[in-house]
Amino acid sequence: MTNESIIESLLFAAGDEGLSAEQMASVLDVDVQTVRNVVEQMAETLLHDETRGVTITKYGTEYRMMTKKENASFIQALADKPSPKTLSQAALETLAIIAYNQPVTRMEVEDIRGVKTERPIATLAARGLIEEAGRAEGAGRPILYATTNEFLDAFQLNSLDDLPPLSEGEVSIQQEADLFFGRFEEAMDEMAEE
Amino acid sequence: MTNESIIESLLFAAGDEGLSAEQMASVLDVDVQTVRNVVEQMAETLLHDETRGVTITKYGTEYRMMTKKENASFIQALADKPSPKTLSQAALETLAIIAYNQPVTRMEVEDIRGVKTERPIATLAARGLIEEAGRAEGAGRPILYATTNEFLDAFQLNSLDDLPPLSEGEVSIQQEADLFFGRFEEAMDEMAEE
Amino acid sequence: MEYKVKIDSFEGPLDLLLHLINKLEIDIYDIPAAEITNQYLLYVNTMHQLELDVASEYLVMAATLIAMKSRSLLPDHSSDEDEYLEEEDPREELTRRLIEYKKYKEAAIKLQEREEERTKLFSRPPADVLFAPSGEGPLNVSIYDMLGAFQKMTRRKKMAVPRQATVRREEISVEARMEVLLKTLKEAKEPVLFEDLFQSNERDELVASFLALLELMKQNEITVTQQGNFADLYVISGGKQ
Repeated sequence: MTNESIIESLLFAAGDEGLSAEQMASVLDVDVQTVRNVVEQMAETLLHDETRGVTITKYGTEYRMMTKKENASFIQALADKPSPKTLSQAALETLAIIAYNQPVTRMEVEDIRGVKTERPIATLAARGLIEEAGRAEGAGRPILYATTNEFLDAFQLNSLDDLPPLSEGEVSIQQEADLFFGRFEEAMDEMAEE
Repeated sequence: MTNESIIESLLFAAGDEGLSAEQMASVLDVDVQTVRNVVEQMAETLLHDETRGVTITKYGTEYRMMTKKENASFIQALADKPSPKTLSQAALETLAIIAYNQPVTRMEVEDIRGVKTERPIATLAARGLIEEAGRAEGAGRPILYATTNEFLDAFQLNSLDDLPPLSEGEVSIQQEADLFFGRFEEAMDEMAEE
Repeated sequence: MEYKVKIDSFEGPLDLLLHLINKLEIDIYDIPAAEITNQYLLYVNTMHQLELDVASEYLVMAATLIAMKSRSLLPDHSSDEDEYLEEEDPREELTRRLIEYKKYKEAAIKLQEREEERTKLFSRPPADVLFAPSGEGPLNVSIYDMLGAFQKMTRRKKMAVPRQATVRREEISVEARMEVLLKTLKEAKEPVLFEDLFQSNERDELVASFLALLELMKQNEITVTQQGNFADLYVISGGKQ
């Protein structure tokens, strides 16, 4: 694949946080100046290509991929349409993080999701699924969020203990099993010889 | 701006939530078939353009922008966490039986596997790959399980119709062969008579 | 206790039987009752001897196999057709179950391939502005929707920010890099270009190498020379005279 292709993949997957030329250079195995040149060239091309809907802009040291501002009205129009699902994925993700980590601050949720989370939190609060649960220690004393009884109701849970565990640690059991597999067959062969 | 440009903006903004052709059509103010045609054309072009790093894939009714699989190693190299654990053999077997027979009870799954299946079912539910889908008739009214949209996503399926066909085992091949030889002999006989 | 998990690597008695059928290279449609029963019992006995926790399913199957074997040793009553038709041949029943199970075992392998392919695709989080409140009406979501959304999120990648690299550098010890670098420089008879000492792309290794060079300079083990401003740096083993 070309450097352009890889850079597009990286910037796309990086989300709103963007990536520095140094970060991209480290995985592309080219020098930083080359990355800068390619990215600036890509940004230039994107700007003038009428069939493209994204641009690359630089904030501080980070390059970010964003939608073209000419298309903002269409995204707004999409935002104004109610989601066909009763809760959007953004809201469900946010809810999952709060449910499994409560009480938790918005910053912590955003850290896990890697994206701004004001709106999903407002949505969830408006629906009565989450509520403020005091304030965290430390700078700014940010609001802590927790799920409500309505949350338990909506998801048909008796209590938070009913939340299914998120990880089962299957891989390590599998590995242990594989490790033992060899020994077991050896023992079998020895017995068969007797 | 062109439809391509706007669609790229919309799909970019939607991220892994994805968008249906209907959602895009309502924003673009064109009919759904036009959107489908443009999106499929874009997907085709992206696939073959070596300078591009993203593709458009479809799962269920949603189109979604994703990075190209050829670039996976570069993204992994920059990412701060390993990919989520893949499923154990037990979980995959259980999932296969549920996927091809849904809705299905745990008993039916255990009948086929010949082994207890509580744990794999719990794992699959915790991963959001299966869900309860009502209860079966009859004694004890056992829970029925079915696969979810997340299942389609996790295994890159447009719909359940996309599941790779189950091999019918050697039985049917044998039967087909018998059928073929039967016909073959008939044809031979006919030819001999002429 | 550790052995308990071993049984998990056979997904039950049917899986074990399929394994034996493969190993013995026998025909699934014409299972030799005596041989397969002996092999199977050997496994189950070994499990016992190794103090494995043999699940009851294995014992049920053992009983079935023993019944099958003893039947095969009995005189052939097939001339008495009425009686013969009354009970199903346990071998046929077993074959049927094995074929049915094998079908899904193969499907599981195909699913696994798809699952692996999927891990190579990444997307980005949906923009904050999208998918705002969906209005009134009862909430029609389940815990599975939430778990599904959570899984989607775990598949996304968060790119490592540079500052995390400095935390990780401890994984590659500076001491180890010092040894390697000193050896390289001693073996090279002439000065080595500074850049050539940084072969890795791993950020933590680069950092470790750099710290190692600084430490070696401090200990007067190596000397770094430069002809003028912005000229190339050369490194040579041995301290300053």
